[in-house]
Amino acid sequence: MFLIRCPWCGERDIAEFAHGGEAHIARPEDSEELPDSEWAGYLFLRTNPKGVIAERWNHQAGCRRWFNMLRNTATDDILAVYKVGEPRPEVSANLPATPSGEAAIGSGNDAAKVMAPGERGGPVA
Amino acid sequence: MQRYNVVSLIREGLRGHAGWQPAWRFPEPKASYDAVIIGGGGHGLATAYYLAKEHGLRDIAVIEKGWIGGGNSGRNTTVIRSNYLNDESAAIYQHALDLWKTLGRELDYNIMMSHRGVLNLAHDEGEARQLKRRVEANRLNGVDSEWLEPEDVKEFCPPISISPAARYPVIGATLQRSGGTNRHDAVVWGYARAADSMGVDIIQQCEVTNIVVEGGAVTGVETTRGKISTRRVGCVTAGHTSVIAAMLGLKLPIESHPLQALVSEPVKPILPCVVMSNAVHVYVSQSDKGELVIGAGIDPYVSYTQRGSLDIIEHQMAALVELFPVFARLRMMRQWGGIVDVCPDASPIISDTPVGGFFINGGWGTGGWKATPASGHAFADLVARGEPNAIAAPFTLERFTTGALVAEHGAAAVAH
Amino acid sequence: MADAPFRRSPLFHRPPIQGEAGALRIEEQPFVGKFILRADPDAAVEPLRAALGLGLPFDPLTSSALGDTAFLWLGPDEWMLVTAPADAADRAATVRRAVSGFHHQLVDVGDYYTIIEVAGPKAREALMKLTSLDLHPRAFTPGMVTGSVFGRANATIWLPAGSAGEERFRLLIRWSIADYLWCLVAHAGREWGVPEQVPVKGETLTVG
Amino acid sequence: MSKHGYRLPRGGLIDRTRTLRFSFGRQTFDAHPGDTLASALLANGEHMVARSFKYHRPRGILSAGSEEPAALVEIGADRARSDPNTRVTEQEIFEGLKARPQNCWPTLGFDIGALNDVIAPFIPAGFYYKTFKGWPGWMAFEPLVRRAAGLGRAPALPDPDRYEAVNRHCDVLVIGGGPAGMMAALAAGRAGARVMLCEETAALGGTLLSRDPEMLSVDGKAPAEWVAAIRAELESMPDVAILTRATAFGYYSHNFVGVWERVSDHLSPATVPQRMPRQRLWRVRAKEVVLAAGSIERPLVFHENDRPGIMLAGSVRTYMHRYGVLPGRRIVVATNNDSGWDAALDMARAGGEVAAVIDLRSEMAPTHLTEAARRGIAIYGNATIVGTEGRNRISRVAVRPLTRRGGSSRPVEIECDLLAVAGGWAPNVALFAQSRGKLRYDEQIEAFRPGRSWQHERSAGAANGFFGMAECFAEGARAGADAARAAGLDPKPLAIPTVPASGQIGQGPIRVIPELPSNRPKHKIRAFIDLQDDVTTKDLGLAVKEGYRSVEHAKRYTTSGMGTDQGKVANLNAFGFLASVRGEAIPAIGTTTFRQPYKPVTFAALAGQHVGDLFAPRRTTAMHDWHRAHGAVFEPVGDWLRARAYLKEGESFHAAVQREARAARATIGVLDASTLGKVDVRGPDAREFLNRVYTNAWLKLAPGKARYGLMLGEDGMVMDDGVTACLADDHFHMTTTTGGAARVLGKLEDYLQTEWPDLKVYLTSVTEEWAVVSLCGPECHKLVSDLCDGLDADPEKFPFMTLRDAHVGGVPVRVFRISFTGELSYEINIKASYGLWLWQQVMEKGAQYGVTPYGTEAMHLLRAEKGFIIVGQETDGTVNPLDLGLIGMVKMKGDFIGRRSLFRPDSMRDDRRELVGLLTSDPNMVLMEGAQVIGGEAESEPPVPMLGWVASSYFSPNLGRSIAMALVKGGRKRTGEQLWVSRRDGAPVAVMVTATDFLAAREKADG
Repeated sequence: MFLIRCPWCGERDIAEFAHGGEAHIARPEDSEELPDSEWAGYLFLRTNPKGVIAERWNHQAGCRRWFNMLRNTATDDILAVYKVGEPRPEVSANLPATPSGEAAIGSGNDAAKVMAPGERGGPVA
Repeated sequence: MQRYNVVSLIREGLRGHAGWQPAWRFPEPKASYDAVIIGGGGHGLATAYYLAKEHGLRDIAVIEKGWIGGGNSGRNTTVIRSNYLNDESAAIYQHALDLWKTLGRELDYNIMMSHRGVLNLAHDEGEARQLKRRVEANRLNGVDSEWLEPEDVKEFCPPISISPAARYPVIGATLQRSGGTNRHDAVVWGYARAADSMGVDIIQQCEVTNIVVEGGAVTGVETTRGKISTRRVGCVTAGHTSVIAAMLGLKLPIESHPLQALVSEPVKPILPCVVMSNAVHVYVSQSDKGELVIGAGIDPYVSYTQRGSLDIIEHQMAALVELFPVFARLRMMRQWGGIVDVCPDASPIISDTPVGGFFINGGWGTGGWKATPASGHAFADLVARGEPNAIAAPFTLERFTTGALVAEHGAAAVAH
Repeated sequence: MADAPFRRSPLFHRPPIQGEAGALRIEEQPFVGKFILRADPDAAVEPLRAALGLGLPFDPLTSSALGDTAFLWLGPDEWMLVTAPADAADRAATVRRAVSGFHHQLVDVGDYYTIIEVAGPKAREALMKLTSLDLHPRAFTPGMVTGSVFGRANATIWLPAGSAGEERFRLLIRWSIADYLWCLVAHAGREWGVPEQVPVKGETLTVG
Repeated sequence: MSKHGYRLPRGGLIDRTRTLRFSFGRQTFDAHPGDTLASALLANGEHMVARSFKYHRPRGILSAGSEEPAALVEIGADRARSDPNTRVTEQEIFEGLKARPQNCWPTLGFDIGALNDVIAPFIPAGFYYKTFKGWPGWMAFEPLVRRAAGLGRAPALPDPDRYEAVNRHCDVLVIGGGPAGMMAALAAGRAGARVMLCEETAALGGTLLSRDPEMLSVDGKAPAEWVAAIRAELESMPDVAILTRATAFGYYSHNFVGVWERVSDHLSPATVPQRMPRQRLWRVRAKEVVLAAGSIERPLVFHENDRPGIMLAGSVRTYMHRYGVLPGRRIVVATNNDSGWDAALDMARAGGEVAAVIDLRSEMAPTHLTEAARRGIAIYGNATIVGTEGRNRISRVAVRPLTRRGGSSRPVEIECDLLAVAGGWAPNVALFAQSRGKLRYDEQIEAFRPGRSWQHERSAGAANGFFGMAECFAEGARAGADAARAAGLDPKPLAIPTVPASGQIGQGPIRVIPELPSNRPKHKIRAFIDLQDDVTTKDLGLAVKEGYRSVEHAKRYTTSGMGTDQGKVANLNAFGFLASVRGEAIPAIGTTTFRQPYKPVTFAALAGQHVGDLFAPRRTTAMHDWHRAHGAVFEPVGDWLRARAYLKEGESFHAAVQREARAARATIGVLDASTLGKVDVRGPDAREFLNRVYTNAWLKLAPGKARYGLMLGEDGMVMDDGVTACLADDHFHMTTTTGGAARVLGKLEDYLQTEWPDLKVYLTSVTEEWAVVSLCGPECHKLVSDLCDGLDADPEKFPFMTLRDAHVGGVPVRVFRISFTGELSYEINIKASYGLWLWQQVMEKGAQYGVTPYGTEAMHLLRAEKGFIIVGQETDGTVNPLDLGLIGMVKMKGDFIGRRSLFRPDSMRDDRRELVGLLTSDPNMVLMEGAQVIGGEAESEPPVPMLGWVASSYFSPNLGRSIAMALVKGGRKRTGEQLWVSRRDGAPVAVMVTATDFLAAREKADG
């Protein structure tokens, strides 16, 4: 149950928001000249990363504004929220050790549930 | 392969079950294989099985990063049906249904295929119109499918409420009698055992970290257990399809969403069939153990955490209680999530790629389980011959460029 | 006689109800004047202050009020003007004059929304059964306004400032689902003795 | 003692002054307020209460809480209020409680299903995967298997009870009301934090209530007194909420926790106050969480360890001190740690005859040894249990040394009616694991404990692996203060309650043996791991042997830990045994996933108040009451209810639709069109904006004029349509479909905010501000003129596709002359609150013209006569404007949403499905909507090639024949061709392909 910070209204339950897919996919200006493959890219191709994704959300039940959010899809950790038009912030995230692997912690992976002998304890900084 | 039957059970029973063989080996990865299948789920193991059985390819490795069947295969609600709208879909899902019918015997492993019937409910005129259109198309495609009036729905599925006073009254339903459910683990294990017995190496706890490409073609894969050379790689990693493709710099028309499911405590038989409703977003069946197995819609965002939101479950339960008031006091015993790779047209991708020798079988979204045998069958054919057969052809990546999508949102709107 | 125009509010059929000892009181406030104003705040604030003696609330979730007239912040360039039923036309005209000089939008939504007033010592607790908003007195203070989800419906909740004595929450809800929300609030009040309210139903949905 | 059965003469927190009656099966028993069903049954000497899932073996009460794996019964007096699989250890007693055994036939004592136990050797783990494949096939066996499976029975009637969900935010959520949890709540509460304290049972206190008040004091008080005092202080804090009978069942992302409160399950349904719900779902969003859910005791794994009368030692203490019940008279205690000794001595003090203490360890605490010796308790150190006896209740235990010195030593047999086992305590880490924290295996306690936190939580007390009472107090205080600080408050240090030295003791050193040795051959040992699903060590061994080595595979293959208890007491033993057979360490093989919910939660509680009448809103218009009062049949359109037809007395739906459709072209028809989406579009760039969102051109539309517009998705497929009118140069009134209104506005706002922020345009929905009365028919301009003060609606003066402002009875209205039927038609918009009045005016003033209200069905029919499309009926997301023959609607110059997609190869195919008309040769034959169009008069063998499908089909009263529209491959080129429409029941129907405007065709024909 995400707790999302609307840039205007503050932290709200996910129930108030509508998801708008991957962010920073600009609608091609000169679609006329665009090859079919590139238009298909705009329509359909997505990075769908396991890691940090920039995504669009709309505070549908609140101020009805669209905004962008950085989230780690390997952990669902929300890393940043920023307004449309603002540049994508630099963030550091708890990323998977291997491309298809799981984040060291906070993932849904079944293998990552137990600390390896000698693994550092204590809460995540 | 050691035979499984009553006789062997009794024999082993008398000797303390000392004589059972391992269902599969735990081989070390070899330096090279004719073909490498990434992903030890139902689709991946089926692919390896048919490669070995029908294309004589025995030098195959199935690489699984965890334990076989631990992804969507072990998390889905095992609804089997083929009543899809488009000819292309009907072809592949019906092919699967035909294979399911005899798979248990073929694999010598009881997959508990139960043709108990699948109801798709209509709650308003628009839905009824769409479902009737599907029934008609199904009939002409040789897919068993019929339209039931509310009273017939009630007769086929007694616990359901057909009260006209309901917020979403049941005004009819389609029924596919040959549809039903089966046992997901058994399918995975059955395919694994059969493939292993034909020489396929099933390598668990081994994760692909990179795919080696030379001159535009695959030459091998790097794994957490060393490099493996091969000229053919089949990617069958469901939710992680985009992640593997990204190793090759490929972007796909896929987004990976959480899909949740849950089971109730086991109760004596009460639900004789599978019931699905798009309008209220819930689908339910009862397992052989007695648990009600319930699914709903996907969460709207991309996530690989195999977790979803509770509010999806709350809506799902409200919908279930609305349809089945007598289930209200039963209890949710266990909930979980999977990662479903969804395509824009709610149809799968079975395709070659710009990279020579690299093939993708994914994008099954919420409906992959029912297709498992046909998916493996068609994909094995693609991996073996390098080009799609008639069943796979409509599902290549090309369709997203030409626009020839196979739109199945109506038939696949609710997870199943 | 039938010829004379008559108005009906969406909750015409719902007389006020309350729980025991007024623990929770629910009542419709029909025909309150409501207008959506869209404009660039920087351009609009001064002309409006001059015209109405009432500033536009800049900060999210806030409202500004003068007597029965108030501006509710709905978004960075969106407000709701709320007025007493009788003043609606005048106030709207005043605002329209004030902002006529620049790009704006002023839309009458007086009948689009009605107001369900929820008051009484249990009001916050009851409303928390409908919304995931934090309505604790520390978190939701007089003067605050925001949109949220209430049950399965979107609505705007507003706690007018300085409503002397007890707090009267106002739910701005669309005409077509006002009856649903009314019954949902009533359900939340059941434990304090609010009578059960059943949504209007019984329509024939199936044709024999 | 016999007089009270097994009730102790004193002690316990029950109210001995009152006696309640309850029944179990056919028998009726006495109990006291404060009893659980379990303590009451035990007090009456009833150990065996259930049968296991697979072998139907007798099952007794193992534990005293929610971890109970086996003691499940069905409760409830009637067929609506019955609850299967209820744990007797949690159900509180009330007057008249009715409980029944389940999963047994004919009786609990004599159960046919127990035959499974006889053939147990032949039905090991996963046997069903190995058989039932061949003739006659699974479908033949499945019904038998299903009947044997399942536990209780679902209710037969709908649930009469009420439920609700409640949202809460707090600074600190404390889960668990034991010593640690209470201290945590106190620390946070005194710091002024908003605190929620959730306790699963009926009372705060936790382990404190399971201790002998004579032995344990807290700050010099009896534990119960101390608990009462702290509770009183907590209750005095305005921002502290205490929930009892409330289980935190799910820890979700971003510190969202689901709490399930049983508000009235402990009361007789007859006495539950009407106003109270049965259960509540608390949806808690906590800044910080303290996990203090205590620990769970594990059983020992030995041959025949599953008989009724074998209980967890810690639970026996709970029954003694919380409920005043000692569930045995002659007792043997088997332990692998110190806590078993404390239990044994407890029982002895309470008057139980403790025959022996069996300890797996050879090193035992001297204090225990001396005290036991003083009490004449036989002591077996470094010993094991090799077997037990007793059919429906344990009667004898066989003991021998663990390590045999010189040859076999004959086991010693000890008579007993209660065997208390103490296998060591495991921190209750379920919620910590759900929060996605990482577990750490601690060899000291041979169990998992919280390792690395992920969300904003911390564990305290036994849940954190600290079992001593003093430790728990200190841990709780620490965690509470820590949480309050993290939530931004400034907690002060708390005085830690003092307890006597005896209270300090935890479990001491522990010796875990995955499977205790027996005198029988290994494969003959039946040592149970999962008491509910009958999983033995043998089953787990078989799983590993057959290759199901991963814990997940082994779990699924044997179903260990997959019962209603989800393996709370079983899992750790299962992991330990798996690790031992795999020759690995437990942390190396890992654990299965701790899934939500911590324990089963009713569907109804999760559904909350959003069921029945409150399931979902139904949107209705201002004229709704009139429609209802005049025989309207409604149809749901999205959330709206729209009048579909108005049935007169004794009139059929079909007849009504025909009558309405006829009237709309003969005299005057009136339709409630209020539900159409309406958007106020304003700004200097409004025209440009419309030009980008519609397929057609908008730059030149003059004020006062209206135009039909088509909207696409970027994929080029038709998404919505509607008429948009120009009110002023920079001001437009847009309409959308009823179902598409929200989607369209959302999409347009999206484009404005994210793609075209440069455009100066504001959008505001006005859908429900306006009630819309749509008049249709050759005469209708007269009625419009009559209604509107000073408006001459004469078609000559009020041209098509224009609008006028006017008044009706002094009320301002906006009149559009537009048509969705091809007939002369006007739409009057009035403020919604006047809608009903206007409608009544129309009916009164229209009477002289024979005005007839018509519903959506007639509207659909009328537009079909004219060949107009309905988005969602003629379109299905795969249809573009060219397919609909609306090329005229597509501007050649300038971009618009979806334009590029119209030039993709597939959009340019010449065999795309195109919208055409279909006429059957038999004018009375009405095609079925959704029927498929084929190329021949006979259906070949499947698959039959399909050319398209029938989208709309009606009998048109105005044309006196049936009409249909269909999407057909290369359809327009086929105009004039004959095709066939297939039918389930009968030969394909011959149809003629025509244009879609049937009215125009008729007029042409008529010349």
